[in-house]
Amino acid sequence: MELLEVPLAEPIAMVRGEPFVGLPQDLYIPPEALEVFLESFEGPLDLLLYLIRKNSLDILDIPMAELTRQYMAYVDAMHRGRLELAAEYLVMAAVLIEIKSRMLLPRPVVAPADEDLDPRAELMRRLLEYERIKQAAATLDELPRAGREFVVVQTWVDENPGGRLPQVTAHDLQEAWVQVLSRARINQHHRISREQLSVRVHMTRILRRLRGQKFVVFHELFENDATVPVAVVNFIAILELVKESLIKVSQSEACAPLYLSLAETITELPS
Amino acid sequence: MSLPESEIPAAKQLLEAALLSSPEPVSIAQLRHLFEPGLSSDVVRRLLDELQQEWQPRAVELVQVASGWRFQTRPAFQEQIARLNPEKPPRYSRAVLETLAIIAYRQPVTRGDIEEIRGVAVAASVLRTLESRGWVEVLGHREVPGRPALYGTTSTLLDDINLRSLQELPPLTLLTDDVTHSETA
Amino acid sequence: MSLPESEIPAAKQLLEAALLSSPEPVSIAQLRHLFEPGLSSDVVRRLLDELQQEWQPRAVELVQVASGWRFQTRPAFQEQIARLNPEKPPRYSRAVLETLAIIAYRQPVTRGDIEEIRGVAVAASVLRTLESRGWVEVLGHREVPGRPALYGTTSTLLDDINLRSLQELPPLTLLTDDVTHSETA
Repeated sequence: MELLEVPLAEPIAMVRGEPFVGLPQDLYIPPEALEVFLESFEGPLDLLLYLIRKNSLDILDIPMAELTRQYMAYVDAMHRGRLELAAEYLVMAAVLIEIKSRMLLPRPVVAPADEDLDPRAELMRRLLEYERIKQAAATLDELPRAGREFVVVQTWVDENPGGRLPQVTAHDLQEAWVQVLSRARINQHHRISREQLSVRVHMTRILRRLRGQKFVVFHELFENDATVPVAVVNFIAILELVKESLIKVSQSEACAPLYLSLAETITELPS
Repeated sequence: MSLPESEIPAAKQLLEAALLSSPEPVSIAQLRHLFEPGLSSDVVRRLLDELQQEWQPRAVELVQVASGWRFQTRPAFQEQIARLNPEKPPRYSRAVLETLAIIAYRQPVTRGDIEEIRGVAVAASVLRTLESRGWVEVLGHREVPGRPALYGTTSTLLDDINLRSLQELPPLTLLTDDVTHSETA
Repeated sequence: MSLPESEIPAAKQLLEAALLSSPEPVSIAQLRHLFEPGLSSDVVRRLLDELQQEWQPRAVELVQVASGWRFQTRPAFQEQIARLNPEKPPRYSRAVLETLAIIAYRQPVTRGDIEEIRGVAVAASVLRTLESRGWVEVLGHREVPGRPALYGTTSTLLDDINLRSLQELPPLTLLTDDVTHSETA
């Protein structure tokens, strides 16, 4: 049995609590492990760089047969694990096979020094470029960053003399909301969707309608031309308001009209 | 806990940096957390008094306001400083923006709801800012102990941000997929 | 214009207050406007150098970044100061960081260029994350079919990572030393 070994200091994945360090080629591969393994790569170039490093291959003189064999072993393993394989991995497989086959062809005798004639040149160029960027990304991430390694100072300035008020855009609100949510996610899960927003919009509208009034008759809260979905949302909003003890619904006798009032007002129903 | 004489300058430096970099006033109770082991309120208070003295001759002062301590520009210098970027409009603090966002997306909400979602206390001044701007109003009260006020946004807000209805608020695209929040700061 | 010796302390106070109260870095050109009559760039520059010296022993420092001068806390104190703030700084995925690196080092680039270098598709959310952070922006469009947007980095990025210009970005390197020698990065 050949192992697609992954000689990392740490296991590449934990599967059911067991460290998982290599992909056995002929055995069943737990798809979870394969998936975690694949997710640790940013794409075929990243996987190739990993194989080159792992086998201490010379990136400037890549043994194509060996690299292609190993790369294909992973691709096959992914196939067998029935994992959805990103198209980029298959494209790269084709590129590797093409280069390998071109290398088998007899080389022209003239001007062998010309790098363009090496079928590997383009792949090499891409690998070097990607490796540089990968390194640069890691270095950029390590630079001291505002808000992380240091904080920008800003002291309070009272009422600006020009009397200009800060401007806010809808985008600012969205940003702030995303901030709030991403933070809230650490503590608890807030489920907020488009639908809930519209229910809450209706809740606000109803509260505003009830404000300053002793009561409003139930059906008056439904506009005559409201579409069915709007009416349903409106109704859900009323139920939600009742559930949150924000409004009261009362009725003087069975089948009499329903009256809605703010929970804080003392309702005296018309007799 | 009290503080050995030799550690006073370092403690003041830390307090100064923390206060200068905080967008909101910081209470003594919070400032005590800066230190490990924690200092007593009295010691922190004394250090703040000393800092305040040291800043006396400058154009920025350390002051105590309702919700804590903060550095602020002395009024006498404000006009000159305002010349700096006349074209740049002032910005609301993050607390104000986030509170507004919560009220916009989750209305009607009480101050308690906002605090629960933000995970920190909401200063009364934040809500006052939004109310005096006419962007937020009290819609009613929740019938629970304390009868907290319920806040909602106004049509003035919609006008000011060029929306016709709250439904036009930008939906929550999952920006967060590419950003996670690290466990340790 | 130069400055009489006696007015130097007041001028430094004003500069200090202006810089402490500004949420954005302030350029020397803007700082000159603080004074009536205006000071020369050289004088302002000298005052800033002196201020920088005077702040040397403290936990806050005066630094020069891409869009000007600003005060910021020293990284050595971050761990303690962060205790005040329950918020965690965001951590970006490798896709976001690599895309940022490509835009920073290879700008102006199109989404297609980025995909070519990374060897995988770039999700729209990745670019949106960088744009909404204010780190990258669309500089224009490449005049080819489809007119793809050309991305570049902003001065906000440089400000946020404490650099004065793109030239200060760390040089591109490779893991293999012998390769680095043969490369002209």
